[in-house]
Amino acid sequence: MEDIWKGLMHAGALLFGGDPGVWEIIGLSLRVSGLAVVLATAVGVPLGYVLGSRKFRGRTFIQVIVNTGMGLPPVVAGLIVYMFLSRSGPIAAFATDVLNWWDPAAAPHDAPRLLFTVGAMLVAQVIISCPLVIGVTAAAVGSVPLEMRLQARSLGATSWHEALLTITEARRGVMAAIVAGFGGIISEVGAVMLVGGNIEHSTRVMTTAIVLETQKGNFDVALALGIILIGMAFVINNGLTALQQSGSRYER
Amino acid sequence: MEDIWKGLMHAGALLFGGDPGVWEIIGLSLRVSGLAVVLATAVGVPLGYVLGSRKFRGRTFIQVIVNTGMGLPPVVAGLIVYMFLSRSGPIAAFATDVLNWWDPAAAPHDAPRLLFTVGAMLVAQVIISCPLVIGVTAAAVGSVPLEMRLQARSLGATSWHEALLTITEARRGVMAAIVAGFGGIISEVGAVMLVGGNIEHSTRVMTTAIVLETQKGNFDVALALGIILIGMAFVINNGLTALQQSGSRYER
Amino acid sequence: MSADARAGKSEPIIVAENLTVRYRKRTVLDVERFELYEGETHAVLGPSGSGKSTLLRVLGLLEKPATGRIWIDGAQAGSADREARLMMAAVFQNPYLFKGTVAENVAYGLKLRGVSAREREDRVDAALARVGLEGTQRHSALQLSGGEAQRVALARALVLEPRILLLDEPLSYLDPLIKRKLVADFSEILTTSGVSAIYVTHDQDEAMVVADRVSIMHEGRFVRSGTVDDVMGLPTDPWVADFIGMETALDGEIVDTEEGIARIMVGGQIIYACSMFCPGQKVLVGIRPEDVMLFAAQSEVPVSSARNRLTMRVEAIEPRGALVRVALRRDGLRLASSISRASLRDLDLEPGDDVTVLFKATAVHVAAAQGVPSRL
Amino acid sequence: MSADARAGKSEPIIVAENLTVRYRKRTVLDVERFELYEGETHAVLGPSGSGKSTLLRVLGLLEKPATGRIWIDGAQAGSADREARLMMAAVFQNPYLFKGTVAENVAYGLKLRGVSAREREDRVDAALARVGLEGTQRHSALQLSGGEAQRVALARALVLEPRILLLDEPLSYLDPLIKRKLVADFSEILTTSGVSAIYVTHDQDEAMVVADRVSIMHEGRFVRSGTVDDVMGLPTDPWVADFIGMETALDGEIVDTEEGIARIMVGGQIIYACSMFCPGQKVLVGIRPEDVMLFAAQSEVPVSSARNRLTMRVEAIEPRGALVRVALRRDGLRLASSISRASLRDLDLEPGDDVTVLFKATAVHVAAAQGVPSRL
Repeated sequence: MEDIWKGLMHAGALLFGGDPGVWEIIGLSLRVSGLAVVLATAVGVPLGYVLGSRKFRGRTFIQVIVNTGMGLPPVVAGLIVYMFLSRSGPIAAFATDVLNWWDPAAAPHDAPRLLFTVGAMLVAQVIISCPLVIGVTAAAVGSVPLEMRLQARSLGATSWHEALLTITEARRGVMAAIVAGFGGIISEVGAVMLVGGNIEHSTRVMTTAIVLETQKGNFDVALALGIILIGMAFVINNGLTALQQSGSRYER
Repeated sequence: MEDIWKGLMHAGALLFGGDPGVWEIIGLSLRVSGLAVVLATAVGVPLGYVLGSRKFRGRTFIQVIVNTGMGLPPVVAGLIVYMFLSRSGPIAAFATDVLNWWDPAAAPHDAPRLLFTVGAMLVAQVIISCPLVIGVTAAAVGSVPLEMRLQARSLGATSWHEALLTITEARRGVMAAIVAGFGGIISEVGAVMLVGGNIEHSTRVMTTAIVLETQKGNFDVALALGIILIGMAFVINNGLTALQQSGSRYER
Repeated sequence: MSADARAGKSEPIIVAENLTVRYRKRTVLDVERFELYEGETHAVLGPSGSGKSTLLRVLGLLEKPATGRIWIDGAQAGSADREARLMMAAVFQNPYLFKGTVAENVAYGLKLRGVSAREREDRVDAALARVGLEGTQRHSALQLSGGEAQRVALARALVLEPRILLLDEPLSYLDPLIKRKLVADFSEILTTSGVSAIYVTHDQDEAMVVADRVSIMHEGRFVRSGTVDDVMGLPTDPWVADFIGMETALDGEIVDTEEGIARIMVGGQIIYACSMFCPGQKVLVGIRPEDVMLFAAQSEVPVSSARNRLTMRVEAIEPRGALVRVALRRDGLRLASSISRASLRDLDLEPGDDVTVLFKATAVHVAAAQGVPSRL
Repeated sequence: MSADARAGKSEPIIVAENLTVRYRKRTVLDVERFELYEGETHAVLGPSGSGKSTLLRVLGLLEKPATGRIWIDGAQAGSADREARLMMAAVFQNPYLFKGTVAENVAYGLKLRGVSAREREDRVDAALARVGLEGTQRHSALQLSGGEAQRVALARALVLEPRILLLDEPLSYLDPLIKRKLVADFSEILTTSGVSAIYVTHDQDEAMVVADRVSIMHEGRFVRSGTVDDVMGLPTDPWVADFIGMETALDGEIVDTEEGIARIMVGGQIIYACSMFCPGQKVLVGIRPEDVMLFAAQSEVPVSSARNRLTMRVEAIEPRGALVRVALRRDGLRLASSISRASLRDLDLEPGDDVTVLFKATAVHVAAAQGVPSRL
């Protein structure tokens, strides 16, 4: 019990003392996951709108894919990205071909290192969060009554105006989608460990650092990062609930 | 690309050839997560019913805790369980005290090994899935109209009958809660890696095996396990959607 | 049997006093006194948000009031008093049928009461027959039409042979056609079963068909309470008058009485009414629009049993579905008349025209000005 | 101006033919022909699920029909025809106000049409004044009461000065008190604005107040269509009769005619009606219950302008709110009368009693038996 208390005290000291090592990890986590969720939003919200508001051939099929993607174990996403980005994978092979053609003098080039980079983590996180953003946006857009959209159309709205209005009316759900996408990747460990490699000062993020430091017995660093993660879980999930409750104007 | 194809072929061979190593891992995963979700259901459904149907002092507070728990990064849950179960942690210390008192002849006893056991993984998974089961059950129970419960009460139902009826009426949501709890732990990697330790034939589950085999370059085993996990994600998440859609009888 | 006669004979089965309910510091219910007499149907009528459903839940011991006491069958009942609750059964706006067959739904309360399977079956059959749904026992309850579902909900309550039936807008979700049929059926079932019932509704037509007594609620309070004829014939304040679509009851004074017919001075005019009040008595007077007939001003109006014949000025004409409401005035006397569209065409009335107004002495509602029952 | 006169003068602004809509292989709409005349309000009346909202959406180019063609203002319109859609504006059951202020809501369509901010403001002010909501511009649209919200929805449509207004049960979510006021307001606004309107409702009272023409829908089809007087006075089949609460129109034959008054043989009885048909013409005859007066059988019935005087037998008595519906029969002649509760008490009627029945010749609806407009 004493160890735990000591760990907590140290964790507080690291956080509030502004320990550069800990804050570097936190900063990297936020940057990578933040950028990933921005990309996922740019792709996912329009797709989610279409999926939630339009009937088209193949809609059920896409819904099934999105559903599967929402539940896709992140470690499997990591595995897939790993295989594609590894030195013997198709992307590296293609890049090598391009390099050999571009600069034949230095050929044969080594395959470029794609794995164990921030870029690789970004790719994995976009793949993980995109289905979440699409799926939750589609549900939110689908909960805007058809008649609300017919109302806009009957007042002269084009498809574009209609989409804008629908997303505005479903804004709480769309925000929830983005938050859920972020929540899904910031706390994820398997994929970033595989494709990021947990390299200090380079690809070490909060979750992988927690695993490493715990295994090393450095509970203070692990706890400091854990506290930040719990704080985020607190804000994200209670924020989601508040969004959903205040957003229930279409319920009777 | 060839590597990936080769990996997929091998993965199929491992699965359908009934490779004992792979199937041992799958079996352990299902046993641990299955038992964890049974325990989480036993605790979570009654608590979720109370939280979703009763107004009481402190309800909001408990709701906030459950919400935070639903978003709790599993790796943090793993860290907490790790600290409590480590040889220098409070449980081990207490167990040592008990052993020393019980069998003074052999004292001082070594602290028992609690970490890196199936039991430790079970504890972590119950902690992770319980808030999910509580939270989703509470939401499902809360969506049963109050008047439905008043109707039962006015026909002579006691609190017990009322609970039974409400859970029956919210059965789809309650099933979704249990499925979500299972989905949350079967694909989780950080916590089981920390407290289970990924020991072959003992605590190696699908997700930790995927990480290890990928890092070792054994894509075939990783893919075989990944396919099983994706299949489960497919069944679980599309099942959840079907449950929710067919469960919308209270919507207008 | 009139409600008055019944009220005189029977005991109240529910008495409640000083009931209040607050939601977030807002008082949504504040009822000084409520009584339900044995065998009687008491309608609680009001617009949505007036607190009528809350009152029903409190009286049904389904919701705990902030203050107040309730006696059921003479014994004070707490809000968790299961024994008192077992005397009652409720039917809500939404039938809220449970998963399962029709028979399982109707048997639900019997099962809770430990009635044997054999008896359950007989009673379920009888209850379904009573609501006109023989042979539907094995149908899925969730696939019934709205009207059928509401009949099952009624059967589920009636099968318990409750002493008190609580009905919370049981017909308001239904289509007019089905509603019209069910309101007649409900009325007949309530009368023949002898159950005491509280019937909450926002529809005055429903209340008038179903109820012996009626209380009008507005913003959590009873603004008027009494027999259907008194309440619907004599609105004592402008809000109630507007709500039931009448002119506010007029102040009058009995001039003299002869053979049960009183001459009453109202707004400078004399009108005849059946009344036993003594000369000099201050009274309130109301006449329902459907009892006021109009004839062309110049026409030779036939001798008839309609004692009251006045020339009045048309103030406003407002269509109300198949009927037209004509607001009339002469000096301080204001009346409304409800006539058919064909009659309006024949009479060719415009606001400002004069018209001959006829109504019977028996159609005039009279009550002592002080003695108007503002409570039950 | 009567609907007939108007129909004769004006051109149809909407014509639709052979419209069908199917959901999952079930045909929910199958309308052979629909016309909306310029300046007229056409009510589409039917129970829920009869396909009336689907019809409105199809006519408003908001939903694509499986088959059928629609001409708007003479030009055929496809379901994505924005130009035609810009001539119309809709108000739905739920007002579906958008997030923002009242003014922003009302200005929504104007903004889409590129109207300048200055002009928008003026037109929004004028539209809000027209629906009686002056000064609410800055209020939050989501905090209005139900009646106010529906007024804003109407203003949001009217401000566009549409040539066609589509109204889908605009009042059915409202309390009776507010509904009664809004139905009169809507009726006045529809008349004075000169807009052509389709008004979908399940409430015949609303339809009778608001509409010039009415079509009754049942299971996706028009079962009756015509002027309000024709449709509501002459139900041609038992379903329609039941739906509007009348007896089915009776078959009769003109015996002779004198000064515009025809004697018609109906079910073995002679009745008088205003009619220009020639002797020998087979006709349908209907009389609305509110035009049928009852007097005690023994009483000396006064001479009056009511030409028709018959003794009939009471078959059934059914309370309908403030009124009571008495079903009457003599030989093949079946009528219903709607009388007040006070009258019923005075008459002391029971089923099986005889009663004297009076109705005016002007109250009798007559149409040629073959020529009943089953379509518009």
